[in-house]
Amino acid sequence: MMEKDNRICDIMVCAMARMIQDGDKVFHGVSSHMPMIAVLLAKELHAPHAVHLNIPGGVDPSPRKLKKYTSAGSELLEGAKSSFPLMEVFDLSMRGGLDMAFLSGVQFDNRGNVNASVIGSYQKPKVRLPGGAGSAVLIPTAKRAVIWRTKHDKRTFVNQVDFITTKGNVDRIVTPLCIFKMENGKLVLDTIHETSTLKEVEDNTGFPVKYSRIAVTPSPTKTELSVLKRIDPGDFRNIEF
Amino acid sequence: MMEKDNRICDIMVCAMARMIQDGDKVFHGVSSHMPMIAVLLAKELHAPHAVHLNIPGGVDPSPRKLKKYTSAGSELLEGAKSSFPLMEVFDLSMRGGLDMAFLSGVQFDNRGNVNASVIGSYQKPKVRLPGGAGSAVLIPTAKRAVIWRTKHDKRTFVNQVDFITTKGNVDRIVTPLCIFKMENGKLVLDTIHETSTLKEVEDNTGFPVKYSRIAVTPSPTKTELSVLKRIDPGDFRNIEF
Amino acid sequence: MSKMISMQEAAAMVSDGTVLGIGGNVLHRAPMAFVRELVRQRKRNLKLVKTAGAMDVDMLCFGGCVTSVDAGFISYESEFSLAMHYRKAVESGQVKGNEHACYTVISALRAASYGVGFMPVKGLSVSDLIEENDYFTRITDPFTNEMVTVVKAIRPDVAVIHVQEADEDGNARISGPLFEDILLSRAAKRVILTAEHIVSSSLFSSGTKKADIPHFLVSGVVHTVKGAAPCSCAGSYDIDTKGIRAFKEIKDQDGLAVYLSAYERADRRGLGGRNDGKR
Amino acid sequence: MSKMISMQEAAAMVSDGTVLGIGGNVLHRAPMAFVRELVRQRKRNLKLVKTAGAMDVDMLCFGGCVTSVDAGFISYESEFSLAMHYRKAVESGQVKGNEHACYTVISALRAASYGVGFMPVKGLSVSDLIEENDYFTRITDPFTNEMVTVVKAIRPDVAVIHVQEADEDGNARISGPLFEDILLSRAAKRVILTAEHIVSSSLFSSGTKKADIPHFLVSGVVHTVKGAAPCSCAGSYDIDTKGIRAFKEIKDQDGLAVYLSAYERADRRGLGGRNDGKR
Repeated sequence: MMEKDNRICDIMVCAMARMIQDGDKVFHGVSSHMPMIAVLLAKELHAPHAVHLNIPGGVDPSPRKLKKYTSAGSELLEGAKSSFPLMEVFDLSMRGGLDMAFLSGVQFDNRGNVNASVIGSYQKPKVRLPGGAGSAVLIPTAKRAVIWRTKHDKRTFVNQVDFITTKGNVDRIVTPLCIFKMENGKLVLDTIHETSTLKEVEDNTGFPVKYSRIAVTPSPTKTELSVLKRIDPGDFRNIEF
Repeated sequence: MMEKDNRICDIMVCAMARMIQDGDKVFHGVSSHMPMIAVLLAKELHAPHAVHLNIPGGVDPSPRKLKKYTSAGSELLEGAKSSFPLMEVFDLSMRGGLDMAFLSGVQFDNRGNVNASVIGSYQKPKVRLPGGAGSAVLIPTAKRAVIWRTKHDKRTFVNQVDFITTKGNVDRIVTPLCIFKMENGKLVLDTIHETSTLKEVEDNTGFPVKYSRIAVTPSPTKTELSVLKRIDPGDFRNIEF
Repeated sequence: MSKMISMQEAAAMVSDGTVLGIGGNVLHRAPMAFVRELVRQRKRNLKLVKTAGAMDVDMLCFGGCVTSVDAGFISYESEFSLAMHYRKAVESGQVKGNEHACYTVISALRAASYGVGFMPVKGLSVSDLIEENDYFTRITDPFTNEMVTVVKAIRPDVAVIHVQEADEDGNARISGPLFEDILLSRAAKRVILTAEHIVSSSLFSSGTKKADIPHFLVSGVVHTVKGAAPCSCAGSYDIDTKGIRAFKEIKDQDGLAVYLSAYERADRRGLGGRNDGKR
Repeated sequence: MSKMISMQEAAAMVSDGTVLGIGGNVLHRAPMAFVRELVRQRKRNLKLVKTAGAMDVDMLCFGGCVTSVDAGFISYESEFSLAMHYRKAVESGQVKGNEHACYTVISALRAASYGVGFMPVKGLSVSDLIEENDYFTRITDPFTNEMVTVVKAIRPDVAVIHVQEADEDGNARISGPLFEDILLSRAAKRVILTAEHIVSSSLFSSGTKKADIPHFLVSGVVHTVKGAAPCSCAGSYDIDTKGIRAFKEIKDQDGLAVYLSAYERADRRGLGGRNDGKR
């Protein structure tokens, strides 16, 4: 694969944005700058009727200025026409009405298990993680759960997660190296970023990487990059790198 | 008993008002002009800190003008500082926080059973009643349930109700003739209105009337009557007679 | 995306057999224009759901549209008294009157809105209602081992709610008492709004109070001036006593047809389409 | 009846072992002044409840005040990263970290607010959390015979919520995101408010927006300017980055004492009593 000028954060955010279809009701939570920006991007381009749902509850907000430290602040109420806070988003998902949720986790295996709870044993953890927030109930109920993680290594993609926080409708996992998809209950390679290689993916994944054909994650377009600069002038999509 | 000038509606409303203690959180529902006026009266006199709860949800409203046709209209939001609608009032009662509820029913027996559902059998009713509204869940959970009924006859006070809609914390039953109280699981006569007699109560009650001593329901005071005229100039407390 | 439709189109979304949740409470903000159109369109076998109904439920029973009513209370309150058509329909066996406490309707709608099959209810402890109805039962609280009554979820196929203000997309705001309408809008599979005023969306995005019902829950919006009349609509109009009395005096189906036709033109004035009724 | 009290009196209402619900979400509208006073008063064995906590939970863990935390997420979000005191306290066994999904905290608070012992939760289907925690279990839906996970009710002894506006009686209004605070105010046995502004009651009775929390649920009100700082308080101030960083850099209990004493005067400025801070 050739090295290009595109940054990994832009490749990831654009890939996540394209997963949003027009009209999708899509949710992101805390610590989620990349999905938040992906939703704003998608709504500016191919998915103007996507419905942006978030923790503060502003439906389709037009935040004047994003905040570096949070993706759950009051700016997500600005310009919103209606209020639909976290509690209601959960309920919506429980009754089958949430199309897409962006969620995270810390460990994943190739059967779609997600660990956001502990490394080691639950009762005597080696490492206590922040917790799955919405994951444990949204991954099984959202029609499509898209997971993103800014680390891709053998401690993240493991043969067997230490703890199953949840398992469910994982559709894609977006990493700094590639995108996995769930196919027949197994995680398979979907695309590799232009900034990475198959070998790099294999070397950093704790389970055997399966794929049918090797495709490259589509590069961000000029339009996408220019919209990104406008909606995220502080470059918060890059803070986790 | 001597006949006085007081009207039955005034005797009943004043008696109901006096059952409200200062600080009580007290609820009334639909078709409840007498309790609504009793709550407003109590708050003007001995119970200024009673909390008036109702279906539209205005906490301690100061309605400019009561309506003849409803005790659940938007005037019960007027002047209220907070909103606490029906759903929340129910929840409050369920978790043990409602001090008093004014409720009704159509048949009562002397064991505290309340029927607000049907005359005859439930599946093939002879008469289908409007339904108990909040009674079935509030009578068991409010700390004190006060029932009022503007009819007192042998079809209302029966030996055995046709159907047990509910049973619970009935404290008093206020009728046009008297006030019953629950004592050790039995309905006993508490007071007789000045407009009635023991014989009249006995003749119109379908179960043997028990009592320890015969007292007269305290008459409305001049102050009470004058406040009543002010808060209920349309005399809606009398519409059921 | 405009969701403006005509009253006829809106009522056509309610097919025979629909579980229909009705907004408002007793004589307040009941979606009467929509109810009248349902009777005109001769709907059959509707399963009505409401905490406390009055003229809406009574009229649908009179029109022969109803097969069951799940409610805590059906009556016109003190001045206008009993809902005689409902009462007779239940007494004759034509309509199944599924009696609830108002709170168990709320609990059943909450269960639907939370995507679960039942809801525990604290207060319904001693009651023949539990044995007589298959939508109540008792189970054991797995944590305390105490018995608790549970109510089965009610998920309306359609909820119809009359609001004071909606935009073309379906964002809507209710003035005055909300009753159980916000919950109802969440519990139902589809929501139809009838709206006194069609307003610009910017009213919600720039004003102090956002919409109570977000557009993505709403399937259709009908511009319906006097859509609650002869019931009240807070901030817009109080009840029309004559309109209620006239209904209560109707003797037969011919009389009902005459009554309904008097409202027909006004009920159907909202023609649907993007620029209808925009102010 | 004025419920104005001082910060010291308010914190004294929290006895050791209290189940304490904390308002706000991550770094937003957390009742930090109250939290600091709890640490100053050396509370012990608090059982904290919050959907998504950050500095509040972290500081109480650092202060040794905590015996368990029921939460869905504890972290400072991206810029300030992990809650290391919480993390270490759980890893060392000093604090029991009762992991929830944020939604199961909400469901547990709903159960408490509805007076029932448990709440069915649709989404928690496949998860080791169910077996590992005694507050989750599976039961059979009596209507469908399907298995469903249920969560045990959580009824906080005390909830503390920071609001922008309260009157002396305890009527309170929250600006900006409500998070789960309205629910929390209903689920708890007692509610303590810290308020940026003490306002006249007439603001609620005459204005367009009534109070979100009615006075009769509230036990005490503390006038607390900057009561959420260094966290944000919508409409009043954003986070104080320095105040957060300074806390994160503290190495030991002495450092914590110095940090807390720097806030002490401001935190305790509201003296209680009828005329305190009235504007």
